[in-house]
Amino acid sequence: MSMAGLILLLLLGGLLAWQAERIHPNLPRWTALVTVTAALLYLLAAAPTEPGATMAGPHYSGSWLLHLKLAWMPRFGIAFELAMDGLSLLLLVLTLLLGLIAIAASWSEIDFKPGLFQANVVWTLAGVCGVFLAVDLFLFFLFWEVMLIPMYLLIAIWGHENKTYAAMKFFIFTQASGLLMLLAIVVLAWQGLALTGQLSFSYFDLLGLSFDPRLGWWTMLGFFLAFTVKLPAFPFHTWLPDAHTQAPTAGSVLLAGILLKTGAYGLLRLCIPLFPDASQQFAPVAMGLGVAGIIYGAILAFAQSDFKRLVAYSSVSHMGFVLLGLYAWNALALQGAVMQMVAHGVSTAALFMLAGALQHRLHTRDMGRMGGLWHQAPRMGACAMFFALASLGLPGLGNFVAEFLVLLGLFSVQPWLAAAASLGLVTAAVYSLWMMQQAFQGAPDTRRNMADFDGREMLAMAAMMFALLWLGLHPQPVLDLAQPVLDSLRAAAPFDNPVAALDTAAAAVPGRGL
Amino acid sequence: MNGLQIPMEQVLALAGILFSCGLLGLMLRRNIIFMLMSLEVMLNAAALAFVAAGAKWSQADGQIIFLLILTVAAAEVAVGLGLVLQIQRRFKTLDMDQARRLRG
Amino acid sequence: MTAIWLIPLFPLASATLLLLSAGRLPRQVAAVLGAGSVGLAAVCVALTARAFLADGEVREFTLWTWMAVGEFTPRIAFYIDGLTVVMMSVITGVGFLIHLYSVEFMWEDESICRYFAYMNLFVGAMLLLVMADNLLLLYLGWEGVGVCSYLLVGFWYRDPANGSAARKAFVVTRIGDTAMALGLFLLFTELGTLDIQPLLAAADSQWQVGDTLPILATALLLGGAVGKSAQLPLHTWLPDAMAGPTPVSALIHAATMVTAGVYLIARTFGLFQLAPPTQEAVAWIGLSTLLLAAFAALAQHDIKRILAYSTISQIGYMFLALGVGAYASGIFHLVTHAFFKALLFLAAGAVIHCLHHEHNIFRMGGLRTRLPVVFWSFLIGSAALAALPFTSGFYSKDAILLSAWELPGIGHWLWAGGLLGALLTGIYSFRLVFVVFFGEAHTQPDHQPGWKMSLPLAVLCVLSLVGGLLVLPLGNVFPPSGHHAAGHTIEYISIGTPLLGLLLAYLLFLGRQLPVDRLVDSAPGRNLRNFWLSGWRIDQLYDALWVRPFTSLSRWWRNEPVDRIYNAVVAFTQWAHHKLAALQTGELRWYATTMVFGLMLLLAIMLRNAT
Amino acid sequence: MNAVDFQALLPLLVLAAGAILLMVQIAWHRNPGLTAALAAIMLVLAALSCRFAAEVAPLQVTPLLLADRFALLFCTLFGFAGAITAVLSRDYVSHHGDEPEEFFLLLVLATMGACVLAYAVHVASLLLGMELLSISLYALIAYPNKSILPLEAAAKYLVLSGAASATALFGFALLYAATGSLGFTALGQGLAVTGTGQSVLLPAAVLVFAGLAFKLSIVPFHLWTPDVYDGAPAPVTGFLASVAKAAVFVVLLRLFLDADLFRYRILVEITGLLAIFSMLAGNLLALLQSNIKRMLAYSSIAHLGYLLIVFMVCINAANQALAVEAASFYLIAYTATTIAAFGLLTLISTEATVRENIQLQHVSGLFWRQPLLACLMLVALLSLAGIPLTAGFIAKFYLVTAAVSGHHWVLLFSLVAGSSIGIYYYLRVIYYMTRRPEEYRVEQHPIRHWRGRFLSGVLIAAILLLGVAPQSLMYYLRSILL
Repeated sequence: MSMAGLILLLLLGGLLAWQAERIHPNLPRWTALVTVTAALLYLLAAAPTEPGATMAGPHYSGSWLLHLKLAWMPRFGIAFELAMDGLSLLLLVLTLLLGLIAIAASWSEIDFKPGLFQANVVWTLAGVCGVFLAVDLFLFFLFWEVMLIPMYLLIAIWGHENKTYAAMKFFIFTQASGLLMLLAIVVLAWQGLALTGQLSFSYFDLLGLSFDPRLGWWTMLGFFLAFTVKLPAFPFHTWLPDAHTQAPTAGSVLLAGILLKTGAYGLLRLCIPLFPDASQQFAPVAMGLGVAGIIYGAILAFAQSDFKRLVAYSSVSHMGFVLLGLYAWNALALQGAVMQMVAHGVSTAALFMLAGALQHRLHTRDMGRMGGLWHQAPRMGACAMFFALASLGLPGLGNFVAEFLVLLGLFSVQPWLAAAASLGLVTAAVYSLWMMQQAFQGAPDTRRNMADFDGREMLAMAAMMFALLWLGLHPQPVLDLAQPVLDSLRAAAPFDNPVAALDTAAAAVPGRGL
Repeated sequence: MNGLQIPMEQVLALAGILFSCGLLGLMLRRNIIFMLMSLEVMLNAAALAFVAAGAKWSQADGQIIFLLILTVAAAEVAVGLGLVLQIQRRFKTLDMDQARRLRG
Repeated sequence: MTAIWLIPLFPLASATLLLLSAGRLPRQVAAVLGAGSVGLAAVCVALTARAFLADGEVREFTLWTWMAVGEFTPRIAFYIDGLTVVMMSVITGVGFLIHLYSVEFMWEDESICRYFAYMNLFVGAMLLLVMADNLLLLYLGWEGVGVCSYLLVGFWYRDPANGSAARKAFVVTRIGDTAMALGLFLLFTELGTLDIQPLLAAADSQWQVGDTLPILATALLLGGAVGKSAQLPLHTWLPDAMAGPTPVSALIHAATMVTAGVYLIARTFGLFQLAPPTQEAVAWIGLSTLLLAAFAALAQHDIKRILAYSTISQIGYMFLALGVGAYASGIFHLVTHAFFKALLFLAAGAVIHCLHHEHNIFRMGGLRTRLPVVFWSFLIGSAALAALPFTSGFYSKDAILLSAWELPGIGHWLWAGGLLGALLTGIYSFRLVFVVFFGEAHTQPDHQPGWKMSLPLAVLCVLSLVGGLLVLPLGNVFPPSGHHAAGHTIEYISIGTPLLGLLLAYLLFLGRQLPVDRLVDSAPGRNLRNFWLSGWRIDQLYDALWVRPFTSLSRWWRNEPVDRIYNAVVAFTQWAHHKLAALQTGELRWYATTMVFGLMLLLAIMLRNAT
Repeated sequence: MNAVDFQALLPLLVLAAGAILLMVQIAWHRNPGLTAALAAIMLVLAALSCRFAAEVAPLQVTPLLLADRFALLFCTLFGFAGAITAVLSRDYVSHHGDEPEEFFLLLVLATMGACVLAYAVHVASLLLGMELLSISLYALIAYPNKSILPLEAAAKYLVLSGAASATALFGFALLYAATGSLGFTALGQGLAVTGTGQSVLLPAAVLVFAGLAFKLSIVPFHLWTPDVYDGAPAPVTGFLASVAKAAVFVVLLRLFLDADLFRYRILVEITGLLAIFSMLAGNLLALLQSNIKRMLAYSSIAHLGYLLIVFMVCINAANQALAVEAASFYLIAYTATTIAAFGLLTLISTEATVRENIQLQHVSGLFWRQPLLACLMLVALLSLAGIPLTAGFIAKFYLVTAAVSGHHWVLLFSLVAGSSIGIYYYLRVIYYMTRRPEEYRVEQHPIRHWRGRFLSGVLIAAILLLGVAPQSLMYYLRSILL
């Protein structure tokens, strides 16, 4: 399978969707839909499930499925290098699926320049796919930054009343932190040059470098900041409620569903494995931020009266679990973090789609002006209930598996932090149910005349419900996909945990790990 | 020092004083003509310094540079005076403090 | 019998069907699906129970491995032993009766489809809870029943009060659930498994009696049990949960879900035995809850709230039983309680149904003749609740009190407290009977319950009366309790106390022999009454302690305090911009001056460093 | 002088010939179109002739000029930039002056001045080139004689720039007095012999640096920049901001390298200090500016601040090659980007009547009205902001790499801080361009000239190409610098 082809397909599809507007205003969305569907089918059909041909490099482990390396800027040892393993594959599937959802969510919402809109949606997907595939750090940074531009345009052009502020804040936060990452990447490459005598930006060459502790610490921090701003972790999260709230539905879906995951992916793939020592020292702080985010996000979610803002803060809270899981750095917690990336992607995308549908119908996001919607739109109510329950971590749905694994893994490392973080389970219930109460329960406004979900929307919802149920009841395929990757990452960057019994057991499974 | 009576340091000091006078003129005068004159003084101060230095090293280079500066200064003033005419015509004044539409 | 998995499947499948139908099924179909699926499950349970009673073999059944991460390999698997059989029987048996009853009770409701969907989902989740072979699956059922409880309490969503009650129910139990989850983390981290039987075995071999870890683990599990079973200090949700339809209260908030905590402790009793302090705490929690709730029940005037407090109180007895190590007695009381409390709730529901949703007992009265079936049901239920001799409640409660008495040390205190509770139970249960069914009528019923309501009442009447004769197949589950060696005096006191309560109730509320009104009207009396009416003001306490701080904190933070940091940065840059832009005066002389100053600055730096 | 010398100076000769040709043509027959075309052709020829000149490079032609490939690279750049400016100005000046022909003559002369600076290795050639450039620019700035703002701008520029030239010359005079040399290399050797014992030496170097820093509008010598940019005609501003700055930067860099002024740590540290000032102040000043030309002027202050980082990097001789390579790439990218940005301003102000003062609302909804122009501006702004896929990103990457190799953390953090501030005002322009039709009110007609579209396409392609496939330029830079 050609990874570059996948990205190219999306780029061209976006271009096509843009131009399709000239023919008919409805054509762009079909073009976009077909493009993303084609990409998804291609990915599912062509992605290998067995490790590919062996690859040079000291840190290659059996978990990589595909690898592509084209010379690009040999002056700096920069190559167009893509690689895919189970984790990337998983996130790519999630990306494209949510891309479809995003297109469906904005199916009839956009009147102004639908072509450019769909193009930006598809280009965002292309950028995100690039982030998940790039293993050259320069290329990674390039995709990292480039995916912001279409997203910025989505918010700035098709956003709601306060779109300028939101788009600007989003862009500046991510850019400023991104620049720090660029610094860190260059420092890293220079360190590689100093140690190996060869300038390279390839992930495989840069893994396992030794650092002077102070330099390592600061460099790690550069990566950490960029990724936690995107994640987002407390206290770098403040761009998120604004951006999510102001973005058009597709934008919110993409932002919450996949863009946030790039932050988590970066931490998992780059920040911790590249700087195991600094990361381990830093882990308590990171986990502290995670817990703070969980609680803080939940409290603020409860305080909101804007439907989308509430969901946005719930994302802050949920992504705190990812941060915890990543820095707990054991088999269980990492699986939980990966699971949370997937499950939160789906559940939050669904909630944003709901929010978008509500706004489209009611022209408000203020829950104070909703109430009793269940009466007029029982299907919406049922969907909202389902995803609210998913969001509060109901067992049997994906989010529960994720949060449970994270906390279970964390407990063996930091029991008190796990206890504090589990408060998030209570607060999640508080805000999720409060949202249901305000929007869907209570006395209906009889003057309101509102259409319930139609077939298209129900189809999207049903797909996401099915996905969450599947993730919740039989998550093994996802776990199996990520397991070898996580094992080799942990083998590449071992933390010496105080309670290492579980880890050694997991790493001892033959065929996994280094 | 082939018969040069004046030590170079003193000439340079003089040039420095002239240069400072030019700078002071720039800072203090409002009339564009006086500003151009201050400019001339500064350029000529530099030119003088070149001559003195050239003399010290017994090279013609200093004097050549002096000639070049002279030319450049003339060209500059030529353009400058053209501007002065236009300024007088448009602003009805030569007071540069009045010409401050561009700011902020 | 291999088709154990059919038992939860029937209600779950039916729930899925009903949910997918989105309310478009005709109500007949909904009713048949709703009640029928539970009936089918009951049949399967009966078959399973028969097979189990025949050979006494524990059955295990694995569907699939839920997830496998390292050593963490919980399965979707069932474990059927005597305890499970008992619980399944109660759930599907009583559950079926209540479903049948609901068909009539909810017939007029437009959302009957949704109702049965939730009810079936509940039955399915509850079955998963009791059948689970590992604690994680148990937790799934545990949370699942919580959600169904939430959905059903808030079933009539148009009244915001119902929504609040539902949320309260869910959130308060979630606090307990979270503690329980932590308990699971601890257990897995220490013992490496969540499968119940291996877990108990591992605990037994790795831990000594009185170690810190088992105490901590059981305390966390107890947190979950306390929340779900509405024990102190997490009991406050149950009275409010009466906002749901009455059959819901009967099924979820009386017969099954609220006893899940009892089940949990009984299921993991091996752990509790390793942790005597927790075990003792269970007893004390049970005792204090049963007394507190009994006093509160005395002052209520909403028929369902009285029953709710009595439920809390009765579960207190079960906890007391668990706390003193009489697990079988606790489960026995659970079963009999399921019978008579379901009966009471259904009867109360019939009263409410026939009286146009009247809840206040003081606006009822004299229904003895007008609703005879209901009256007899209620009378039998109350008798069993008060543990009048030879009713089912008598046997189970008696066993608990005896076990308490026999416990060395604190046993006598517990026994005395339990006895006081029994007295109070007698008073409040017959207060209810006397006020509602005797005296003069205030409201007229407009119709009589039909057969679908009467039949369950009748069956439950029989069970409440003779349920005490049941022999539960728990012999292999729990350690055999010692032979009761208490003297006959204790027995007589146990028998006499409820009767005394009955007498007092008669004197106070029917015979009007005692100056109850004057007592209540006096200032201390009124205060005490209000104090009890409000459930010992615990709600207000929690409101001040938790709810209000949380809401005011969230309101205070509403506009993102963290943003102030960033706003300060922005303000600083803007300030700097304005300061710098102010230098751009457009004045040529000023520009020249800055250049000169700049030059001098550079020279100064240079000279300072050169020297 | 022999044929090889002439071949080495071919670009300068072509430009000189072009100037004469234009004068003859203007005297013979006034026709703005023809003059512009001739000027553009000669400029392009000059740029292309660098290829031939490169065959004999490096070659010292007289003590004044050094025809190495570094100089020729920038001559090429200046030639093309001048040609693009000529084409852009064609319609612009026709609207603004009644006799537009001499404009192109001046443009050719200014370009020639810039090229001389690229060749310069001697104080005399520096003086000649700088003044040829500056004096032509005074006239170019004041060219639209119907309006008042260009006049004010030209007067300010003339006075201040003259003073700066005088300062630099005075500094050179002092250096000359101390060392007796005027060639850069000899100057450096002289300094080495003399030693810094003579207290006049470093102040003299500071005077030289300050004079050139003014031309680069480095803080604190930056106050003139927005006024002159704002007042000057848009194409001239583009030329001034790109070619004039690049030329001065090249000569400054060459002076520091040839004379090895990097030995004097305090001098270099002053450049570092001014770099920090410029990065922060430039970006802060641009922050809330609603006049696009002024905004770009302030942003150019910041960009020159970024560029000055290379001086600090050069302290370590091992990193000099990388630093110069970075500076060269940055200058090329920055020139292309700046020309593009001001080209857009030229193109949108051509259509309207006289408008020096282009505000943000004038680009409102440009995306929907003139997509090609908007794309040009978008690409230019993203490049200025240093977003990937554009030339500006690679340029910034180069700088970061160079600075990291020298471990200049303070400079790097200033760069990050400055760039972060910068994003705001670049994005603000993009935001205005994407405003929906119902959100603005502006009357403008789409450009009709093929020239504008063609140039837009070329510039977009150039910026993106440098951003996506910079490897050949990297190689070339490396090959000429090693």
